[in-house]
Amino acid sequence: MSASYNMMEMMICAAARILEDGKTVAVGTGAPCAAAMLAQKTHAPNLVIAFEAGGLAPRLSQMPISVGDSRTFFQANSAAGMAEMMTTCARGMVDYAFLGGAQIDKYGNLNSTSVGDYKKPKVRFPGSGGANDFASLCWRTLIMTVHNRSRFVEKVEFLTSPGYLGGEGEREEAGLPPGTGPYKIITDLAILGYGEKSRRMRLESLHPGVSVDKVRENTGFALEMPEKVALTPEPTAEALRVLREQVDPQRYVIGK
Amino acid sequence: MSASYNMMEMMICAAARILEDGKTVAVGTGAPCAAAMLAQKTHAPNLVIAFEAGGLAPRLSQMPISVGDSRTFFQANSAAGMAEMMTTCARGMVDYAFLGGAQIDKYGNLNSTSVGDYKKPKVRFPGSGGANDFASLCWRTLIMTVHNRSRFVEKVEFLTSPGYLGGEGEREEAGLPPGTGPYKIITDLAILGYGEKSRRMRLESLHPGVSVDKVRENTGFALEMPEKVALTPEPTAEALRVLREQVDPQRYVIGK
Amino acid sequence: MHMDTQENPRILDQITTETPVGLPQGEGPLFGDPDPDAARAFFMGKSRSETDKRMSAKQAVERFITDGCYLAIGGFGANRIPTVILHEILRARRRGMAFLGHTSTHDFQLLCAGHCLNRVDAAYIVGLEARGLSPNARRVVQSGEVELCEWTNHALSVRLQAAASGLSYGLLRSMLGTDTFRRSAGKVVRCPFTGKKFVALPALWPDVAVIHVHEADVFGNARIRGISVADMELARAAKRLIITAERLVPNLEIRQDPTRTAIPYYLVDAVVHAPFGSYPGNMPYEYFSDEDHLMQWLAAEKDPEIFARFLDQYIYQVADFDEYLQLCGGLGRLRELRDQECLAAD
Amino acid sequence: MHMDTQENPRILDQITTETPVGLPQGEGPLFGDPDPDAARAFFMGKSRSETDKRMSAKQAVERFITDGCYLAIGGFGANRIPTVILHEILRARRRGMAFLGHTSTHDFQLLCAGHCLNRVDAAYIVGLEARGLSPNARRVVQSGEVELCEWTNHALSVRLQAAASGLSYGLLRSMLGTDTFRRSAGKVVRCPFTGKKFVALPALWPDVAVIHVHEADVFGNARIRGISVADMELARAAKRLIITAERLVPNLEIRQDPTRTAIPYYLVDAVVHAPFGSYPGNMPYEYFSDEDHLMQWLAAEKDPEIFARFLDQYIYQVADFDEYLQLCGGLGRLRELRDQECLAAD
Repeated sequence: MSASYNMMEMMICAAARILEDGKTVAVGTGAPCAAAMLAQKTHAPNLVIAFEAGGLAPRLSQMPISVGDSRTFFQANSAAGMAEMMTTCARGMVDYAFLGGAQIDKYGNLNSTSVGDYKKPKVRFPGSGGANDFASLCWRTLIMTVHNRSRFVEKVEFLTSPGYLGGEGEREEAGLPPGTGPYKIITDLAILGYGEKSRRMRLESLHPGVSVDKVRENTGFALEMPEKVALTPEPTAEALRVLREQVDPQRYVIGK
Repeated sequence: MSASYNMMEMMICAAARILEDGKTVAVGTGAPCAAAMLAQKTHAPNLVIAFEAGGLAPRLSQMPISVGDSRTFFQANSAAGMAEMMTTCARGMVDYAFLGGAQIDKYGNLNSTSVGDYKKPKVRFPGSGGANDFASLCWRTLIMTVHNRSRFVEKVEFLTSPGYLGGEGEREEAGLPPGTGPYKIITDLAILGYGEKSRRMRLESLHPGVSVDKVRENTGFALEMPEKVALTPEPTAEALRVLREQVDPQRYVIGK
Repeated sequence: MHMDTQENPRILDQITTETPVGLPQGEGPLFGDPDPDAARAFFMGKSRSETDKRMSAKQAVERFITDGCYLAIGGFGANRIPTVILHEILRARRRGMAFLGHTSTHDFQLLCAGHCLNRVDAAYIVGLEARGLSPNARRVVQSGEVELCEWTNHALSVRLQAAASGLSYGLLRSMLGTDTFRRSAGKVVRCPFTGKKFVALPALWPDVAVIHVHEADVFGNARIRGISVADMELARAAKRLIITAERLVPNLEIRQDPTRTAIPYYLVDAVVHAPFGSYPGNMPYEYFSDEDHLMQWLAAEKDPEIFARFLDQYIYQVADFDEYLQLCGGLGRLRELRDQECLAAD
Repeated sequence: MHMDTQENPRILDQITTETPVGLPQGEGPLFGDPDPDAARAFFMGKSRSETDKRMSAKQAVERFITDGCYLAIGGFGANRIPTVILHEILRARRRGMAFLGHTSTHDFQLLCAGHCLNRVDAAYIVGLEARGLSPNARRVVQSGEVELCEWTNHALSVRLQAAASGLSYGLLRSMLGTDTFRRSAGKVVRCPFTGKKFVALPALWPDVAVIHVHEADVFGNARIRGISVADMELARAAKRLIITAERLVPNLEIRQDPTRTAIPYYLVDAVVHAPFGSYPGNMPYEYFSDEDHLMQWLAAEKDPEIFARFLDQYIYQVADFDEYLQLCGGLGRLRELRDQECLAAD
């Protein structure tokens, strides 16, 4: 890995590239928000950023601390409510959503609720919040996460937000809108997608200096492999400049 | 009948007396609105007037022409939407609603949709509008109408808005909220109510100078009779003064 | 689903209390498809970009309002209605449209005058509230020219709300037990928690809606002052949305008070700058209804021949809405209506 | 019903496509009665009069927030929350309450600090968004002290919306197929029009809600600037409603722009004049969150003994919220937070 950027910068730039111009993206705080802001300030000026508590298309001059703080609707086109945002997702008007979780499994299912016995958990996490809603209703869900065996597990201990559930057809069978589901995972090692039929997690590209073995070592289940593993492009100088100068000048997310 | 007031004034004053202080009433245009305004300006200063299109507690300085015109929310406490008003009724927060119709039957069911074959009607009226919603969801429905055989019919040709449907228990059986239903009818001849068990229309008081026979002649079904028929009180001088000077100075409703 | 059926076998043994067998259903026709996935497929392709959507009323009608489409009009009765677009629909001789008749008065009167409709979801039609009933609209409806399905005002707002929420149905606690229900396309269902009955109402996604507002920017972000009636739901349920606005404002003004945005731009397909666009209707805080002109309509409608000439004079032989305003008294009359509205209670 | 069964026998022969037999149900506990008629009976007796409802935070808690009641807090996370009331709840040593946990952060942190809760409808608890997780709230939840039922944020807003609409349930298209559903009290139903599956959610009528607003009059008419989150639904679903307001305004000001009334007075039981009442939270357009003080909370929570002293110092041995504000830096600190909020992007 080049010394000219750190891994968080790499991940944010990689995530930003996925977001197309003229699309809508629901984001949380931190790295996903930075990725959306970066995309907007580079190749996707018409990317519409939405926050679950009601802020739509704000002028993000500072990183929000909460998805409902006043920065999420600073000079926004609309400051409505949570139902407004979630029903906009339900109508099929939100293209991308960024999600996170303590665990992710091979079908992209996420656990952000608890580990251990549900009624007396070893660790309690916040729960769904709006994540299950986004994962159910937005067209494509994206994940940014560090890559290790405690996160990438064979089966999540609590299925908080739906990935492809048990595989092909299960989302539709459960009643979720067709054509939706997990799309990409951006980790500190690689970018991963999903097999079109199997709906199982699949390696797509390795970050510079990362081996397939290293990804396998850090994944708690067998990954599908493409015929040829690509190399994740490095951040461009321009992307890094915008990220550092305009998106996160305080280096809250990209680190100091 | 005394020459000192006309029948519309009599009806409006009688209707106003029914409305208690501190209650909510959903009104339309014309006489019901005048009755509510009169009550508010006399014995019921805390009567809350609501309009189905969204106006709540306006300062009614002029008679509305439409239940959605700007007078219905002039200096109101709230100018929201139709769903806001109707769901307020559904939550049990609206005590009275005034309704009308081309036909009313012995159970207080109303027809404001059509006469003759439904698909090619002899006369088409507007339909429910919000009337069915009010009749279903407000605690007590009130009617002001002229009294004749073409209006007071054995069975309405189209049941637009629910009275007691087919009698005792039928509202509840249909799924309507318990404790709701028709309450009083103020006509140009009398005030009528409903038998507590039979749910059938029942004479309560005769306007001055009107006989029981006259009411029977103008009613297309057998009315229940109380043990003793009361006399509708005449409008007080004060009520007439307020009605003429403050409620309807242009005499739109009470006539010229 | 794997988790529920395999890991929790007890779930299969339970039966919810929702037992629709034998519950009443309406007999009315269902105009339009309540499938939220068909709607989602449409909305997936709808632009989310901030582009300048200004066009004339004529262009908006040509581009978005087609023969046979399902049309919905915002506002209530003759209040805050986009008359400016309705006249263009008549001039464009649109035919065979379906219509959302939720307290429609002058809008319905106009569309009946143009014989534009053949299907109507009716809550309130042919009436003009305190002004009486439209003789021509009654002739049209009584002739059987238009197929009807009955609803209530609240039912139609719930149908729009269901669509706006991405659902295929919504719930209502009125209509039960009446002919209004019987002639609707609703179905009685039971609550799985309480066993209580409600009417299930099919979601309604109009092909195109037209909403008149006080202010909009060129992208379509719009503000409404006073009652919003069912326009919040309608704007979100409609596949295409035409905004007609008394005034255009800069986007920055919208952004400086985003709480006031009633309709966000991404719902909007066309922005028509239309001062006095609701005339002869009432535009709250702007101008009162022209009761004299509305009475002329009522009088003219009594005789079909006189009415045909009236329509020629005021609509068909008129180039655009500005010319209509001029015919009706122009700026002088509009100033009077403005005074009537804005000095109301002083 | 006479009309449907006698006059239209064909209706009885039809079976709707709504067939809930064998559909999944959640296993979670249901806190509260979704019966709209029980709620209607309550609301029938609620005052509709314009009376002066001002009282202190202490009085509002004493009068309306009881041991064991179902409590809901407006705002989102640490944004626009009524901290002023939450502190009084702790000082009043309320116990055994149920709580609506829709993205609750500092509010949940406070109620866990006071051990006030034993039942929680959880969508987002124990977390503090970008600030981390509350060690004490986690201890409380992980100990089993609180019984949980799982939901999503949208699910809770739909449950409130159902109650606000006088229904016993609402519909949702998320949660399907997940453990979030399995640990909820929802039930899968099918649409009678399309056969599609939705989650039926029981209506939620909190016993009491507290919502912090920008402006209110003494009757309770209230305005909110910026996002309303789920407060429109919550205000209408709650049986009792306490409004805490940055500023009181004359009723005439409300009446001069009734479009801006988010919460009409008849929903409201108490009005508490509480400038900076959301501190250390963020009040949009007024003051930013006090991140330093929120970090003090996080640090103190790590050690239960230190945390007990921290609570004594900042809450239990404090007379009222003004004294707390003073302890946290008083007007000087508040002025900084105000600058941080209002000069944000300049």
